[in-house]
Amino acid sequence: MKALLFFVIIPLAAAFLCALAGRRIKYFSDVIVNLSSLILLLLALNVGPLAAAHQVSVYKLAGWMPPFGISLVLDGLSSFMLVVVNLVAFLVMVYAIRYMQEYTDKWKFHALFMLMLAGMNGVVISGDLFNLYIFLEVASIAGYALVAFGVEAEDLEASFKYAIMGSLASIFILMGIGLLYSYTSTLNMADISSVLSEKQPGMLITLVSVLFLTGFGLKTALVPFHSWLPDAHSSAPAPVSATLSGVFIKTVGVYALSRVFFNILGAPPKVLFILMVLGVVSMVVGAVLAIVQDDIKRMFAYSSISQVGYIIFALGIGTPLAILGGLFHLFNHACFKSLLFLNAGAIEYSCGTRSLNKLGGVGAKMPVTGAAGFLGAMSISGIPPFAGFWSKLIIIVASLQAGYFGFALIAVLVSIITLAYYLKFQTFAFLGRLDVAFREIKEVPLSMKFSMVVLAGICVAAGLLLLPEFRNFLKMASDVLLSGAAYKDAVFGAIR
Amino acid sequence: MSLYFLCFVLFCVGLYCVLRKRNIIKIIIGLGIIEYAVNLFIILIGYRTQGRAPILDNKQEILNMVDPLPQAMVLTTIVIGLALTALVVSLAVRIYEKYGTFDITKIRRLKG
Amino acid sequence: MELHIILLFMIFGAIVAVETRDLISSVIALSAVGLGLSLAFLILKAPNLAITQLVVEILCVIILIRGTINKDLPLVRDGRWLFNTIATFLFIACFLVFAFFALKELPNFGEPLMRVSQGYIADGLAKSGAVNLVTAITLNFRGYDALAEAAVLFAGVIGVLAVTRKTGKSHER
Amino acid sequence: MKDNQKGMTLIVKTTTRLLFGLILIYGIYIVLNGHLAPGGGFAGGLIIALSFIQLLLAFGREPTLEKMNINRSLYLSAIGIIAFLVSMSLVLLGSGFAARLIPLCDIAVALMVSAGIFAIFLALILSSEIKEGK
Repeated sequence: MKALLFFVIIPLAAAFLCALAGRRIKYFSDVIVNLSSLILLLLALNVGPLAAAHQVSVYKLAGWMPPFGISLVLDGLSSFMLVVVNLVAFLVMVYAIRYMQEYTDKWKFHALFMLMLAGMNGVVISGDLFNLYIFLEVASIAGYALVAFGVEAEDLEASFKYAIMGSLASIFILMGIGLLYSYTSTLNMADISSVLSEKQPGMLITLVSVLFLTGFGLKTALVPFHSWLPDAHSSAPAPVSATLSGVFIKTVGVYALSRVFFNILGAPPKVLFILMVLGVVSMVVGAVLAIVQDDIKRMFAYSSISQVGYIIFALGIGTPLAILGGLFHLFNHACFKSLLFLNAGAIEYSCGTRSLNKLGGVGAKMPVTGAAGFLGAMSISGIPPFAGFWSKLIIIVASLQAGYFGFALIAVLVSIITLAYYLKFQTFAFLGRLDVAFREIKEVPLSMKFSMVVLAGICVAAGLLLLPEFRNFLKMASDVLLSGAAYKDAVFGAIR
Repeated sequence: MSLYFLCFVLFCVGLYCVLRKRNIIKIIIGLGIIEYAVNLFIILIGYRTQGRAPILDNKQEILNMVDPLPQAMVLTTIVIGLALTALVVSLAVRIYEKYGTFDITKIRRLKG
Repeated sequence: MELHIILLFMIFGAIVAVETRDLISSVIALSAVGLGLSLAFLILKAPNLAITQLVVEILCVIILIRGTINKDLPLVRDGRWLFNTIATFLFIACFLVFAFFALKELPNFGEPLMRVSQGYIADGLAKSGAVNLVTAITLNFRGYDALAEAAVLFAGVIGVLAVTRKTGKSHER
Repeated sequence: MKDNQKGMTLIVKTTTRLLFGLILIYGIYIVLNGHLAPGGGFAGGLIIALSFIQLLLAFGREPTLEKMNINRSLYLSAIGIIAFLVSMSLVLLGSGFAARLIPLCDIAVALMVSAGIFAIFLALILSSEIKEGK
């Protein structure tokens, strides 16, 4: 299982090489970064069958036994997340070849992006709680800097807000880790879980849960803690927003949250209920606020809050079907939200504005962008043949099965609101009369088209993941969450 | 126990500063205070009464040594704190250049 | 006992840092808190950390003072100020009361469980070859952490360099 | 004469001249003895960086910038971290000579930290140039 370590080493090496030679040699950083993200994608696709064969495989770093050393754990959930993260990262990198051309010092962008990717991969494969925290910080700090990459006043403001909220979240998480360490005297996740299972649950675990919920909730931008997300995700350059919204909040937020609560703390029912409520609230608030936005990227950012609400809601229900639906929605959302942000970036690249009131009729001039945007918007708002429909359907059916009729009704209503604001986006941006100012606009360059077309293709085809042949990909991931505290036995079994 | 609680009080002083102050530099200072509190807390939980520093000596028997693992953890978090402080201060300096103020209630170009 | 005094000193310093009007004094009060932390590390038998904390403290103060050339803002108490402050205090009080009861479940001060760490102490030297156990842990047993830590610092360096660029877009395609 | 106008007063400059070497050597000592005594690559690297920062604060930025600009220190920092990455990957992938690599790792970290921190500092003072000019 040495391959796992390369998920961290390759992006780190790429980032450091960019810093070393990116300024001197002109296209060096482009080549290095695209090459390494391609390698990572291939590795991620390769590692999936391995996870299927072994259920759980553990790599002991430098040969130390897990409670003493750090172990990397590959199970269904991490291989699923690896595929999502590296797929989006690769496509975003291809897109950024031309898009980031207009920014100065592109190699800094590349280095920071690779550090962020290393952080996300590190979070996903780590089997050690403190190690997870550090990689979360690697990803976050690179993320704060990337949000401010345009160095305009708005970017800096958004980045500052994000940095303060994000580091507050990290500190809460660190406090939780410290308390858990004192209580269990170990840092390995499986080991913590096995120590906790021998003790009576008390006030301390509640305090730890509160700290983790606040911390990861801030990182995920669940509703009481969401204020930073619309600013940060709309001010960043388009490739960065696509990554932040598409995979970042899911890796450091949803993945870490579910790993901690399901596999370490053993999915306590109270926490699940809170997650469900938070999910529903995020769903509603995000959707309602998205309607009134004029800025395209801001609308998408609020839509992210709403859609992540769906995922958290599904995880909170906690039945097998719901978790499957939640993870499927996570995959879909990663694809269509990054597609939509790239699309907004393409519109901004050609037209120079993101305001819905000023745009109009762009679809005629930019057919590929228009078509991709249409597919993404239809998929996210849950129109039948597309992937988004199936994942929302599963979540709603699961909540009906579990007996939460009210929440299911809200989910349906929110889906309708979602359709409404995406139709607004379609009509105002692509359809209608072409403004005089945009007579001269051209379709975006090839590399940008390529990413959008591939992502649109995935949006259409992702529904096939539910077919029995491909279903295992999702099934393995949801099994890990479902097994709850049995995770420790699987990991200990794999060590021996 | 009382030490742990005092550590939490320090944590809350910093939290109050971050939540309620309007000056960017004050917010950064508040974050620094919170970080100190957490670092101190992690070291406190690893302390052993009458313990020795975790540096081995060939001549002496190893007995009663404080827990070295929290120290390794805090070494890492101090570094993270430094990187974060540097980044946030540079953001603050740039914000001052653009807006001419450190007041977060006036730095409101983004709405919603 | 001396730890209590240092902690009270730190809390006092923190309150001064939070409440004082002058930004430079505030930064200096923060550095006093950091000094207290460094002393506490020494008493808690963590000399590695004491050195690192002291050095980082100096650096943080230098960096912060670079950022605080101007004066502090006057305090404005508008309508919602009182409400927000009371809400914050209530929230913090709840948190502290809750923490007070939760902390009782931790092992007592001075008696850590040390399930894992016992292993490091028992054969750290034999397995890693470093006399300083903290170095042995950071660079050997948990070397992966050190790698990530270096990556964090490097991300900070590149981040600062990226943020302090004069212009973001060059307007040429 | 020109030398006296830049930077701080003569007293500070003289003290800095005397102290600079001592602090630098102390930093190097801490780096090299990281596995025996308290300290290690990180603290030592910071002390080295601080010695240069003191030089910069005392003598003003022009003489320093001639010797060391941001790009050059970033370059050094990148070399340090690549060396660290390579040696650490060797350790993590389980090659036998892990123990012997610890001092090397310390030196690489120290190089990376000192150059990186110096780059941060240079970037910060250069960006506040406009503000002081006002």
